[in-house]
Amino acid sequence: PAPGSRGRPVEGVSRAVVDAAVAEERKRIALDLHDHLGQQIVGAKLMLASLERNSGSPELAPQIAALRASLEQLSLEIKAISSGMRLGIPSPDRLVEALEELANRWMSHTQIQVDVSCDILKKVRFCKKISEVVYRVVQESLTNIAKHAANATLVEIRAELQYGFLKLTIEDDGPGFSSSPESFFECQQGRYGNGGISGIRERVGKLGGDVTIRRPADKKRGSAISVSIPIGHPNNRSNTG
Amino acid sequence: PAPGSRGRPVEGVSRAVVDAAVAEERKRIALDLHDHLGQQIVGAKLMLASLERNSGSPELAPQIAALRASLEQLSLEIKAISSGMRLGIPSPDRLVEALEELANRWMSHTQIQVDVSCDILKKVRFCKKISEVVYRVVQESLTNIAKHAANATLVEIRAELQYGFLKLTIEDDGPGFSSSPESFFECQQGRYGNGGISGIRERVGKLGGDVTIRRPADKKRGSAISVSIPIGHPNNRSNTG
Amino acid sequence: MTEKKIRTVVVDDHPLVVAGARALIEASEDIVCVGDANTGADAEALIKEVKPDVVVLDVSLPDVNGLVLAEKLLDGGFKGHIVMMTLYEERTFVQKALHIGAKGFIQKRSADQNLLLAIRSAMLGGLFLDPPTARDV
Ligand SMILES: Nc1ncnc2c1ncn2[C@@H]1O[C@H](COP(=O)(O)OP(=O)(O)OP(=O)(O)O)[C@@H](O)[C@H]1O
Ligand SMILES: Nc1ncnc2c1ncn2[C@@H]1O[C@H](COP(=O)(O)OP(=O)(O)OP(=O)(O)O)[C@@H](O)[C@H]1O
Ligand SMILES: [K+]
Ligand SMILES: [Mg+2]
Ligand SMILES: [Mg+2]
Ligand SMILES: [Mg+2]
Repeated sequence: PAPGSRGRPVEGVSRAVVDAAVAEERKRIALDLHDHLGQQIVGAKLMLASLERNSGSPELAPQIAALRASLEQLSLEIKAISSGMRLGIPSPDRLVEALEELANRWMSHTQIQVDVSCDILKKVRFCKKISEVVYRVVQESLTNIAKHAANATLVEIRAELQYGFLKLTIEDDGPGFSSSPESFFECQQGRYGNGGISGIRERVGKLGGDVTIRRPADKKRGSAISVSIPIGHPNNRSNTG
Repeated sequence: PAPGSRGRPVEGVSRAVVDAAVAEERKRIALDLHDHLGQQIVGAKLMLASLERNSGSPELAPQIAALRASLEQLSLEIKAISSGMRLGIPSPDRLVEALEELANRWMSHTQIQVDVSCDILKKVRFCKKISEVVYRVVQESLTNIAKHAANATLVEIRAELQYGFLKLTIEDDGPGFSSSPESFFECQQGRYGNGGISGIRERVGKLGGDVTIRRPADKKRGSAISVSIPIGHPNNRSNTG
Repeated sequence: MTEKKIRTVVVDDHPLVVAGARALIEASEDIVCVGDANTGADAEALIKEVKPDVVVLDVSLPDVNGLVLAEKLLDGGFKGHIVMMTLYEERTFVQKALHIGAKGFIQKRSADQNLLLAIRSAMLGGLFLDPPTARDV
């Protein structure tokens, strides 16, 4: 746990010294990102411009414009994240709305149907930290499905309350993890070094929760990732909005 | 428990607290980049795929392929960043590369020429702790030159091996510390409270090394900061990769 | 008509930027790319050899500052024009570039919109500055 990151006074150091060091690091990272990712985006935009010139057909123009806008958006977001902004994180009272927007956007890109059954998130209002993790877990899981289960036809996102736990499940009917048993095992055990699932484990672990990966209970194929977060955990009490 | 003048217990604790907070911020940025940007890039790739489907003309195929490759690279780069390979502290085997990148980037911001002569760091592979300190010392020294010696025209960064010590020197031809003799004296004695140089002293002190500040040996002006780190020191043995 | 096309060389250490700039230039009717280089040293040799009409030159190269290289080329009798390109937004670069005699200065982030314009206007003897920069100079 990050000392000093929760606004408690820390022994021996003033808050200001810690904040200044964090701000300095952020500045360095911002420059790093600007340089490393900035060049890649410049390259992609130039490529896109050449595509635009070569394509005589006006029907492609809106698609090219959309792609350009998304590259531009990407570079704005890199800047924002590295300057300390939390991107895309909805406030707890907008969570369901934000999830629905995310799902709709994703559907229009992938053409895969998504059902969102998260009414409980409207009825019970969770703290900021839980909302954030819920959003990030859905975000990464949808990205994973687009990448690793592109032939799925239906995705279900469910949030339920179970004995003091918020349980969030994202299920798809794609090939499932089983297509490579080691990969399933490794994800299950959290051995994946750097991928999104280890990031999910980390975020969820901080709130005292855990992550399960399995085949959807009543189905022949597909994958399901569930996270369970204890809503009474001390980490999840402060900051309740 | 570090008796003696440098690394008094309180300062030792505070450095650890600051470092932990900084590491936490890096992690936060890495996770957000992964989850948020990952999703954007997948979105962009899907847009590109639909563009490809709609464009009947095969002449565009190579350009679409190039664009896809550049998005692919962008996502690899984000992956490298979010897995910690690119953010902040480089691993020992990327140290020289990272120093060169740092120097190049700094040059393009300041327009001051930097020469990096650190081949020894390629030949001998130091432990993680030494690599980290080397990186941080160079980082802080360049920051200092940009702030306090902006009219310098040349910076030299040298790493040498001397009788069991790694000696790292950063020299500039700016105004030098002498512009204010007390400040020179205080830096030399390590009396500076919270600035970057006291941070350098602390980090280097932990590895059993020390820091010297002087005018460059053969020059009329400028400043030189050298750190000497005993490579056989017990603190520097563990973790050797 | 080939002999009338503007002959350019692209110099940048980032392979994707070079690939993108080449692709864009190739997609135009009036400009061709006759070579590219990733370092200042390679660029110098290449430019001597192919004598392009316009050099598109990154400010930040691994071995030499692009502005220093531009100055060296122009002082050394290079007859073509130079368009500088940078990822950074520092204003001082622009003034320095103009002082040295560069004919264009563009930000990489708007290069997809401005690169061809800058090359053409350099060729016509004009100056091209990215709009945001021009405002601030
Ligand atoms: N919905 C899914 N269906 C099938 N396999 C999946 C699914 N989600 C993840 N996987 C498998 O689990 C592995 C680990 O996923 P993880 O998100 O950790 O990494 P990644 O997606 O490969 O990389 P990254 O998230 O860094 O882009 C994937 O490589 C893939 O093999
Ligand atoms: N390269 C340099 N040339 C001339 N003076 C320098 C140079 N580096 C440091 N100094 C002097 O030494 C002082 C102490 O440096 P130090 O890095 O400890 O603090 P700082 O740079 O002032 O603040 P901080 O590092 O916290 O941003 C500086 O304030 C400056 O006067
Ligand atoms: K052409
Ligand atoms: Mg993933
Ligand atoms: Mg300093
Ligand atoms: Mg460059």
